[in-house]
Amino acid sequence: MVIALLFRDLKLSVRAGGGALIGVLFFTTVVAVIPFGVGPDLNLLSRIGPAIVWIGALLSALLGLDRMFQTDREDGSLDLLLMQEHPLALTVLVKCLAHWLGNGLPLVIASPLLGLFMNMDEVAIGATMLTLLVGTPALTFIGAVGAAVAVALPRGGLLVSILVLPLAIPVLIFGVSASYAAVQDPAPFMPPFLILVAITMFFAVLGPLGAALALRNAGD
Amino acid sequence: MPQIAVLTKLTDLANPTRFLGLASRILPWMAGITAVLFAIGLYLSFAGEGDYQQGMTVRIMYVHVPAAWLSMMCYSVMAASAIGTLVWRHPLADVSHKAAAPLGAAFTLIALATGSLWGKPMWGTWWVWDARLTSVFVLFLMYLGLIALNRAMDDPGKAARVSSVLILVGFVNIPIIKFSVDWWNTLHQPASVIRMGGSTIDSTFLWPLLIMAIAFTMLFFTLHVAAMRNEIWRRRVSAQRRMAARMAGQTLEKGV
Amino acid sequence: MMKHNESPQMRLTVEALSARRGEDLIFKDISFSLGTGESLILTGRNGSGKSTLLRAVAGLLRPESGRVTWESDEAETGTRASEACHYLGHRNAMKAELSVRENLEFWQDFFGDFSGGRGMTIADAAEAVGLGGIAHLPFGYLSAGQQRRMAFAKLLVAWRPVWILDEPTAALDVSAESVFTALITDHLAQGGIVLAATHQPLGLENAQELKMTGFAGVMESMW
Amino acid sequence: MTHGFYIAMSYGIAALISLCLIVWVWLDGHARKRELAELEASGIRRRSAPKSEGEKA
Repeated sequence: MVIALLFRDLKLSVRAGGGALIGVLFFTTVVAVIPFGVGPDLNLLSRIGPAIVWIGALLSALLGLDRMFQTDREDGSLDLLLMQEHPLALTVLVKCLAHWLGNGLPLVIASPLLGLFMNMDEVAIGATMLTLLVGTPALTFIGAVGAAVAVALPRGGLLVSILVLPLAIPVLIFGVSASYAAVQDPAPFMPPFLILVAITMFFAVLGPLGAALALRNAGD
Repeated sequence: MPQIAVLTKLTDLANPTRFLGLASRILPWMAGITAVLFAIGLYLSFAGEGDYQQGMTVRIMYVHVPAAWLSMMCYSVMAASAIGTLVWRHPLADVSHKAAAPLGAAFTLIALATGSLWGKPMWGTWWVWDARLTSVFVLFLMYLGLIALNRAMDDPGKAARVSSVLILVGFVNIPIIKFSVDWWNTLHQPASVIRMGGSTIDSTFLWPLLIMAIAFTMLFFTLHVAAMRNEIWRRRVSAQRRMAARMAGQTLEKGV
Repeated sequence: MMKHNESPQMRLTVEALSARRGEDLIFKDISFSLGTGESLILTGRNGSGKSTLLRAVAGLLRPESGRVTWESDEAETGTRASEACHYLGHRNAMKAELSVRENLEFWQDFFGDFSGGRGMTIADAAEAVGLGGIAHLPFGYLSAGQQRRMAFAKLLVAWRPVWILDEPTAALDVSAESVFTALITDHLAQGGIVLAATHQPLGLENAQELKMTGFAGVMESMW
Repeated sequence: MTHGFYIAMSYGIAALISLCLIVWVWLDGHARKRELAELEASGIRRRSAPKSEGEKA
C-alpha cells in the first residue's frame, strides 16, 4: 500500500527533526531581515507584506526540496520504491504530499505571525494564509521534478533551486495577486485565486509524472 | 515487414557517422545561404526610408523579432530532441539538445539586449518589466539552468536523459509562464505602453523582417549542425581515450 | 511458513542482456533462464559487473540491449519482472531513525504479497534471522551485522518469488552466513528463485554459477 | 542620444554575440578535430572504422 509510505515519511520528518523546523526558521529569518533592508516604515511594510511573505515561503519551500529523494537514495530505499509499480507517479505523489505536510504546512501555519511583523491587517493575513495553503503544494509538486533531477547530481542543492524557480513564477504571480486582490478594492479576489487552484492541480499531475520519469532515467 | 525496413533506414540515416558525412557535405552550403540571406536582409533593412522616428527604431525590430522567434524555436527543437532521447533513446537526440542549449541562450541574449536598446528611447529606461521582455528573460534563465545541469553531470548519457525530462517539463510550462507574466503585466502597468510588432507594422517593414527572420533561422541551423558535429567528435575523443586507458590497464594486468 | 505444495510454475528469463555504466560496456549478451526452485550464483572479482547485472535484472538500470521477462501460471501476463523480485543491495534500505519493527512494517505494507505466497509476520521474520526480541530498537542502534540481518528479514515479510541478492553476507560472521544459507535454501524449496552475487560460496547445492569477467569494452563504436 | 546610436548598438551587439557564437563553434570544432588527429597519430583508432558495421553493440 502506498499509504504506508505517507506515514513513514511523516514519521521521519517528525523524528529525524530539522526539516520542518529549519524551513520555518529560515522563513522567519528572511521575513525578519526585510525591515532592516527597506526601513521600519509601517505603511511600506504593510503594502509589501503579502509579497514578502510569499517570497519568503517560496524560498523556504525550495530549501528542503533537494532532500526529498536524496535521503532515500542514500540508504537504498529509493531502489525498492522504484521497483514497485504502484504506479511510480503515485508513489511520487504520496511522497510529495508527505513532504508538503512536513515542510509546506508549517510554513502556512507560521505565516500569520510573520504577517503581524509586516503590519498587515487581518484580511491580508487571512488572504495570504489561504493562498499559501493552496499555492505551496504546487511548489512541492514542481519541486519534485527538481528533486528527482538532484538524485542524479553529485551535489544537487543550489542547482535544483535554480532549475525550479523559473517554473515557480506563475505560482508566485497568482498567489501574490490573489492576496493583494483581497485587500485592494477594485481587483476581484476569485479569478487569480481560482487560477492558482488550477495551477496547483495541473502541477499535481505534471510534477509527479515528470519526477517519476526523471527517477526512472537517473538510475544507475 | 516494410515498416521495420523504413525504421532501420531512418536510424541508419541518424547514425552518428552518417550524420558527420552529411554535415560536412551540407555545412558549406548552409553557411553560404546564411551569408547571402544576411546580405540581402541587412541591405533591405537599411535601404528603406526611415526619416521619421518610429521608422528608425523599427530597424531594431529586424534583429529583435528574429532573435526572439529563435529563442522560442530553439526551445522547441530541444523539446523535440528530448522526446527523441526519452522515447527512442537515440544518441543523436542527446547530442542535438545539448548542442542547442548554448545557441538558444545566445539568441535569447540578443533578444534581451536589443529589446532593452529598443526600450531606452521609447520608455526612457534600460529595463522595463514589460510582459514580452520578462518572458524572454525567464526563458533565458531556463536555458542557463539547463546548461548548468548538463555541465554538472559526468555521465553524458544520464545527463541527456535527465535534462530531457526537465526540458519537457519546462516546455509544458512555457505557455503558463507566458500567460501568468501577461496577467501580471496588465495588473501593474497600463497596457498601452507596449506596442512592439502587432498591427502597427507597416507592410514595407514586412519584407526585411521576413528575410532577416529566415536568415537568423538559417544561422541557427548552421550553427546547430556544426555544434552537433563538434559534440559527436568530443564524445568520440572521450570514448577513444577511455578505451586507450582500458587497453593499457589490461596489458599491464597480463604482464604482471 | 508458506505453502509448500502446488507451487506454481514460473520462469525468469534473461535474454542477450548488455549494460553499460557511463561509456563503459560492463557486460555483453548475457542470457540465462531460471525456473521454479533454481538458483544462480554470480562470481567474479570486484568491479566485474555483478552488481550491474543484478541491477539490470531488477529493472533499476535500463539495459543497453536485451530484456528480462517473467512468466508464471498465476500472475497476470505482462507483469514487469522487477515486481516479482526482492532486491537486497549493498545498502540496507532501512531508516536509522525508525525502529526495526516500523521499518519492517512499512516494507511489508508497501510491498504487499506477490501472488503465489505469503510473507511472515514481523516477529517471525526477526526470529528467522536470529534477532527476535530486539525489533523495538531503532535500526540505527544495531551493529553492522545485525543491520544486515534485519535487512534480510525484509525479504521474508512480503512474498516475492525471486530474490536478487547483492553480497548478502557482507559484514556477517560465519554463523550468520549459515542462517542466510538456510533461509535461501528454504526459499528455493518453496519454489522460489534466487539470483545472488557473492565472492564467498553460499554453500547452496545445485546452484548454477556464472563467472563475470567485467569490462566488455568501451561503447566507442556508437560514436 | 540619437536613434541612430541605439540602432547601431543593437546591430553591433547582435553581430558581436553571433560572431562570438560562430567563432566558439568553429574553434571548438577545430580543437576536437586536432584531438582526433592526435589520437589517430598515437595509434588509437576506432575499432569500427576499418570494418564499419562490424561491431555494433
